[in-house]
Amino acid sequence: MSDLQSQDLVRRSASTMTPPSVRSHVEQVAKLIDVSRCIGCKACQAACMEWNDLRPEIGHFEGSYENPADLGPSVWTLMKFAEYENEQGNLEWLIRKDGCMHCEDPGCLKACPAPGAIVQYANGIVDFISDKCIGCGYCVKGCPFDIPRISKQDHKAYKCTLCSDRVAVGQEPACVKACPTGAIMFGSKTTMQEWAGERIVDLKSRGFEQAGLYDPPAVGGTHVMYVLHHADRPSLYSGLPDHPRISPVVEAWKGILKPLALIGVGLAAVVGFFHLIIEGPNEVTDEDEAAGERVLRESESEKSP
Amino acid sequence: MPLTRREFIKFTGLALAASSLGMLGFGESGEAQAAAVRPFKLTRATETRNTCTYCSVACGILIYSMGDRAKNARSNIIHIEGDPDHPVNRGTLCPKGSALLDVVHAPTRLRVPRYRPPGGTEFKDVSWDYALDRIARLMKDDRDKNFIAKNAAGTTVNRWTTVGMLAASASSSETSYLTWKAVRSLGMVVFDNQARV
Amino acid sequence: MTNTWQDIKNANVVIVMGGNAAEAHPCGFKWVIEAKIENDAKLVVVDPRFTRTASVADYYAPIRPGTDIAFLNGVIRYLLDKDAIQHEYVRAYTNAGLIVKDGFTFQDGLFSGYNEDTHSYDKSTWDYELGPDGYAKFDDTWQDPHCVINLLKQHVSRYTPEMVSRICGTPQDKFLHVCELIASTSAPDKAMTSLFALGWTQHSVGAQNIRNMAMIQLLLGNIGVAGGGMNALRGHSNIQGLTDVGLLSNQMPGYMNLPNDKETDFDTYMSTRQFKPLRPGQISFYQNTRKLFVSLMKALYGDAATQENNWAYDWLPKLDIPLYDIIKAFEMMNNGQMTGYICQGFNPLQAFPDRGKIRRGLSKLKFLVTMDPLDTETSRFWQDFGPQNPANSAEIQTEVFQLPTTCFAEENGSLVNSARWLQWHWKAADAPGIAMSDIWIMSGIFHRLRELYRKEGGAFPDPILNLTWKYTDPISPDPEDLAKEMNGRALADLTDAATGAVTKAGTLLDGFAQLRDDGTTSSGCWIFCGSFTEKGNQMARRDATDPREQGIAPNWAWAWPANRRILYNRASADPAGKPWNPAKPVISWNGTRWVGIDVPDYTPTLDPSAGASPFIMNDEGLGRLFARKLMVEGPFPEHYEPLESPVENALHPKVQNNPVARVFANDRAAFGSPKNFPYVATTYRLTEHFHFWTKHALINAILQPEEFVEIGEVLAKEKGIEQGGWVKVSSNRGHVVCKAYVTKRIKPLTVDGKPTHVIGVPLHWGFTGQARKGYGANTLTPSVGDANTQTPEFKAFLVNIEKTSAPVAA
Amino acid sequence: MSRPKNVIIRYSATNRVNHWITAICFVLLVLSGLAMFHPMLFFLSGLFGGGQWMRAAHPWIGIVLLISYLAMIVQFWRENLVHQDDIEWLKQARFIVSNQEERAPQTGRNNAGQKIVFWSMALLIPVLFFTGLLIWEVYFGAATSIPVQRAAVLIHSLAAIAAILVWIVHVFAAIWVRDSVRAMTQGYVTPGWAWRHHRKWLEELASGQHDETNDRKRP
Repeated sequence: MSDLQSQDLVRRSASTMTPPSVRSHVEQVAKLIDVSRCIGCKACQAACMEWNDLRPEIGHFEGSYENPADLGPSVWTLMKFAEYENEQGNLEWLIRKDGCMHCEDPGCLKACPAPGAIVQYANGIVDFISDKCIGCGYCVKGCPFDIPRISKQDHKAYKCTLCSDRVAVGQEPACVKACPTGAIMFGSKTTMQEWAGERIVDLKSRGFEQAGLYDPPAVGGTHVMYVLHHADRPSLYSGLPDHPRISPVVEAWKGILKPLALIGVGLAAVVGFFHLIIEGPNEVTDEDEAAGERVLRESESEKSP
Repeated sequence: MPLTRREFIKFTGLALAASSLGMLGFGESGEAQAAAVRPFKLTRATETRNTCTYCSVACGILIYSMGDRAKNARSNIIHIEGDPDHPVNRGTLCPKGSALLDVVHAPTRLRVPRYRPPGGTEFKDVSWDYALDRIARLMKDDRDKNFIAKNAAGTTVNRWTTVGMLAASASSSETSYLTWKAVRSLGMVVFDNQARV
Repeated sequence: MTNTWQDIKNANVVIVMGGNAAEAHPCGFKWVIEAKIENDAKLVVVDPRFTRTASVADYYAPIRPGTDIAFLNGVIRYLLDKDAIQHEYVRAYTNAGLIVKDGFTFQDGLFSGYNEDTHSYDKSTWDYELGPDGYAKFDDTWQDPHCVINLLKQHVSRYTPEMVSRICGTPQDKFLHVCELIASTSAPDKAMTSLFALGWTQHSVGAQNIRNMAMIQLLLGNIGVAGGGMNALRGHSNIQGLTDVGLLSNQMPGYMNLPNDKETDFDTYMSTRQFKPLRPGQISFYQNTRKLFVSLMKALYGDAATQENNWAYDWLPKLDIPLYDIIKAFEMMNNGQMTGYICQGFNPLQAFPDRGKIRRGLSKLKFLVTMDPLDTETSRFWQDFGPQNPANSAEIQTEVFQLPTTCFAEENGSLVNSARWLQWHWKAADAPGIAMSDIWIMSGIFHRLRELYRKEGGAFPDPILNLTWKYTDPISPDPEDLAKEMNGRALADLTDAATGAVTKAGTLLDGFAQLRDDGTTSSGCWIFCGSFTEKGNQMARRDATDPREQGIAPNWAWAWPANRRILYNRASADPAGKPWNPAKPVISWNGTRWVGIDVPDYTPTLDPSAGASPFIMNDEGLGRLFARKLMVEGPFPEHYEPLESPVENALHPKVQNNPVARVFANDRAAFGSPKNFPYVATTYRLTEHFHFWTKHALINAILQPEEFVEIGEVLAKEKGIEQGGWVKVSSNRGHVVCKAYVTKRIKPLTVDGKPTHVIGVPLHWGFTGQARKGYGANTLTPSVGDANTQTPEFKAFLVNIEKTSAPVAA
Repeated sequence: MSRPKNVIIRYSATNRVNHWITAICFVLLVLSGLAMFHPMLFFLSGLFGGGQWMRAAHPWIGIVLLISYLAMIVQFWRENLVHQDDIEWLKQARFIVSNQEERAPQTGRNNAGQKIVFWSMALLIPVLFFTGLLIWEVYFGAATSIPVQRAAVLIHSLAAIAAILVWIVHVFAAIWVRDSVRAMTQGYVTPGWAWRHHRKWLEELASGQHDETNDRKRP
């Protein structure tokens, strides 16, 4: 894991040049959330707040164990609880830790207009560089998982950093370390995928035929993955997207529209410029002037008594 | 102008290439890398091994404090996390343990002895000597008045039932031993702890 | 806990009943998950609510609060019926074959010897038939109708699956499936662990709940083995330690009892405690009691405790009643029988039943002292906080001292965890303000009292003046000094009878085997003897090496007794000394001595052929399916309804409740009837909070900010209660106004043919700290305790619920 | 440059102030919008004191633009009403482009091109405003769902590009048709300019149709 100390960027928001990518032999990291081991104790939430010095406001009881009520600029991870009655009529309490998925192809980064405000390190972590954030909220629209939140205090976007500060010095994220039941694991992405495989075998042996790994390919896979008992229906878990992808609308906006628009605008300007060069200005001639004066004079004289 | 799909891709590709080239002068990637990651906050913090104060899983914890215990530095606890060497918790902590920092620094931590007189509506700060002198006086007066040396049958029973004590549940065994000694030497029997709740 | 936290991973079945390990002990619960993953274990949860533990269980069965005995006796019936017991274990290691006295009977809910007037039993028939040799009679063939196993069979025969379902509301198929899973561990190489906590203790039959499961574990051969045991998950970080050191009304350090009025002299006291073996060849540890007692008295009174004054026996207080527990204390307060009360790190206004009674009691005191790091409700009981604590300060004449103490991070010392490990911790920072340690404060009070007695004289000053206080810093003794005193020292040169080795006077002892009854040794807490030796502080050891990774870690810290990690581990091997489960042996006989990964709970060189049974703390050496006289309500557990119950006792309507429960008249008057309070309520903790402490911690207040109750969807619909809406929950003692959590996790149970609704009442809210103000669950709870231990019946009582609006702030 | 002797007032002072408020807002919005639209142009955020200031200012400028443009609509809507002539003019637009304006149909106060610019902006600016509100994070970030905001941001961008194209045509035409800029800076045109570009308008003026508006000014 010593390679994790290298935090070279592989992607950088609003940047048209290739980031330095020679040191590419960095192990990809991943956090694996095994929902079948999670007891919803919120240790991850507490550890996240403690390590990252976050203290959202004290809320109210709102008819669920979910507290605070939503992710927020200072709520980077949140346990979500869903009471689900299965086909046999038995209750399953599906508890999921929500937070940034650290997509391989991050929609937030794609949408971000501020150069370098969102970066992806070579190890896969997607991080918000608050100093460069302009608070436009485009990341919110770019994210397929509804994760980033904009602070009303400083108008900057915030989300889980996967404890990039800890990972940078060779430690696991705070939530991972705290998790009492090992429902959150951390390691190289391949190790996590292998471990998930073992877990899925175990779950299948316990009657969860549809157990599987949630590593959605449409966003290039994620660096936060879930083991789900019902991988065929991720939305059972408090609305985890069944088929997450960067919205085609965002793709269009941040993809084809950008160059087309610039070209269009540039072309219009160029055409105008060359038109002027070729055709010359549309000028008033002396004849025009004379004709104009004449018209005025005639009307003047008509009106004169 | 109708474009075929092929031409379209070529067209946008060229545009992208052009815009990339155009951007060369404005690159700031190096700077971003340097500024990106928050500095690790525990680099030279002092680490103290302790045990979580809550339940009796007794998770090992590492307390990180500012200051290296030099004469002029007053330690201040800045972070608490699990002790990875501990055979039970292996570095993990529950939501209470993960938030230990906030109980250490709770705004409702008591800092000064306080006293409320009979019928009073407020606490007032008092000195330790005032508080302990007064407590000792009250205890002695009551013990001298209500101590039962012998019962009706004439058996020596040496019992004091009018002042009682509830002992802690998170204080150390050493504290509890000293408490036991002091309390029993007075003959106090209304003496219990939190084992039941 | 008989076993360690990590040892849970060796289980094949984990049953969580009478507790909610995932929520209350998440970090210990990891070993349950580990058992599932590494040992293919099945997790079974039996609970009135679908808890966080249930969320990861392989099987969940609901149960009505307060009916665990019916369920467990039903399990025993199933095991005996299907012959799913570990025969060799039961035959050799339990009292199944011992013959009970002829007069012992059980009829209509009562055992022989009941006295209606005193609500107590004459227990003389609750014992073994003794032969002329003084040994207990037994029948190895189990033919005698009066041998324990046959009496047990007869006793549980009434607990058919139909009856269990009728009482508990557990559907029969679910009950039988649980039985099946439990029965699977009767194989010698399979183990089940029982994890429980206050879900079993906080009942009027709490101790019997636990005994009932212990009996099942004995029948299955699951005591003493890896992955087995009875594992009480203690609540607080050092509640085990405080119990070990005897901070209970009738206790002394190391589980010795205070004398009572009838034990007029030292020899009478000793005569009932040095148990003689009841079986030939048996060893009985408590024959050493005199050594332990004398060593304690030498630690307390030093040179002043002499042979001549019976080691200062008379300086100990004697008890006139069995317990001066907290319920009794508050009864005395309410009756004006108490002057002062000291609450050290304890918040009874929040923690004890019938909050109104607690408040009234405190108001009648002359003085109240609280010692706590936090601003507790108890210390402010006299202050008006609106509907959550209405008080008229001017009328309350109690003087209150609120003393600020250090917390865990600000002191050295040891804590004893649930698995009996003594772990040392170190100070990280100074306390805020001028807060001081409990040691300093207690010393300060004691010195002032001693000084007053020295100057003024007064009532019986001898024990006060003669108490040892030989600490380097008498003002604030070092925890290390105190730990050494508890460990014990040689007071004279000691020569070991067997080896001839000499222990010099003044040296720290290595173990309790060195203790003597002639005044040449001292030990403040004999079970801690060996924790701080000449080799250093054993509690501070940090070697996590774990042989075979079996969850013992013998060199991490130190466990009492004698650094033993699994109690009764002799029972992990068969009578010949071969492990029942060869894959996970604990100890075994190698021909000359007992060897293994743990310290043997047995004489290390005692040959198996000597015939001594494993349970050496019992005088017959056997695990007790029949409890003899040790339980107040009978040698077998019997289902009695909670004091407040919605139904009649289906087994014996005439004996509805625990017949020997101690109920004060005022408290009985405050019980409610099912007519007015038709719903069963149960209180519990949430994982986000620790009692009433973490509401002072901002993060925890954020994670669970406000008081609520949990109700099922059916009841919510009936009462028109909305999700998150305000409700008023009332018992005959008070009411709580809070939010409602309408959930699928609580379903109505069919009890005796009628639908029965359960309301869950989390207990964390009060009126100080960071979280929102709340009324507190103990506003509702009845003031009645378990008949043996007086643990309050927090888990089953009656309430009503109705829709309401938000409380008006004062 | 001294003012010619015989001029015609084309835009009143109110007209001109209104136009230039609109223009300045539009330019600022284009600059800040483009900075947020394409990374190549993010450097433009420097003109606003950095990205945060730019992000904060953009919507407020947008509000000013909307109000300002509404005022322009009030002033100019009547003269931009489309007539049959305009279609004819558009058909002959090639003569305009190739500087043979004399071969194209005569126009009134505004030609069809100008009307297109006017009405395009009248459509685009409200679209930009409303989609802009939906993505105004500070006040309306939580008001609509994310898919709605996504659509809004795409429409906002498309509309902005369209507006920029219209604006380029407008600016180009102003530069290309000499002395048009002066009409909007100093307010007047020469009779020859009017003869050449808006002959019908000139004739209308001459015939006194606009007397009540006092468009004609005699030295």
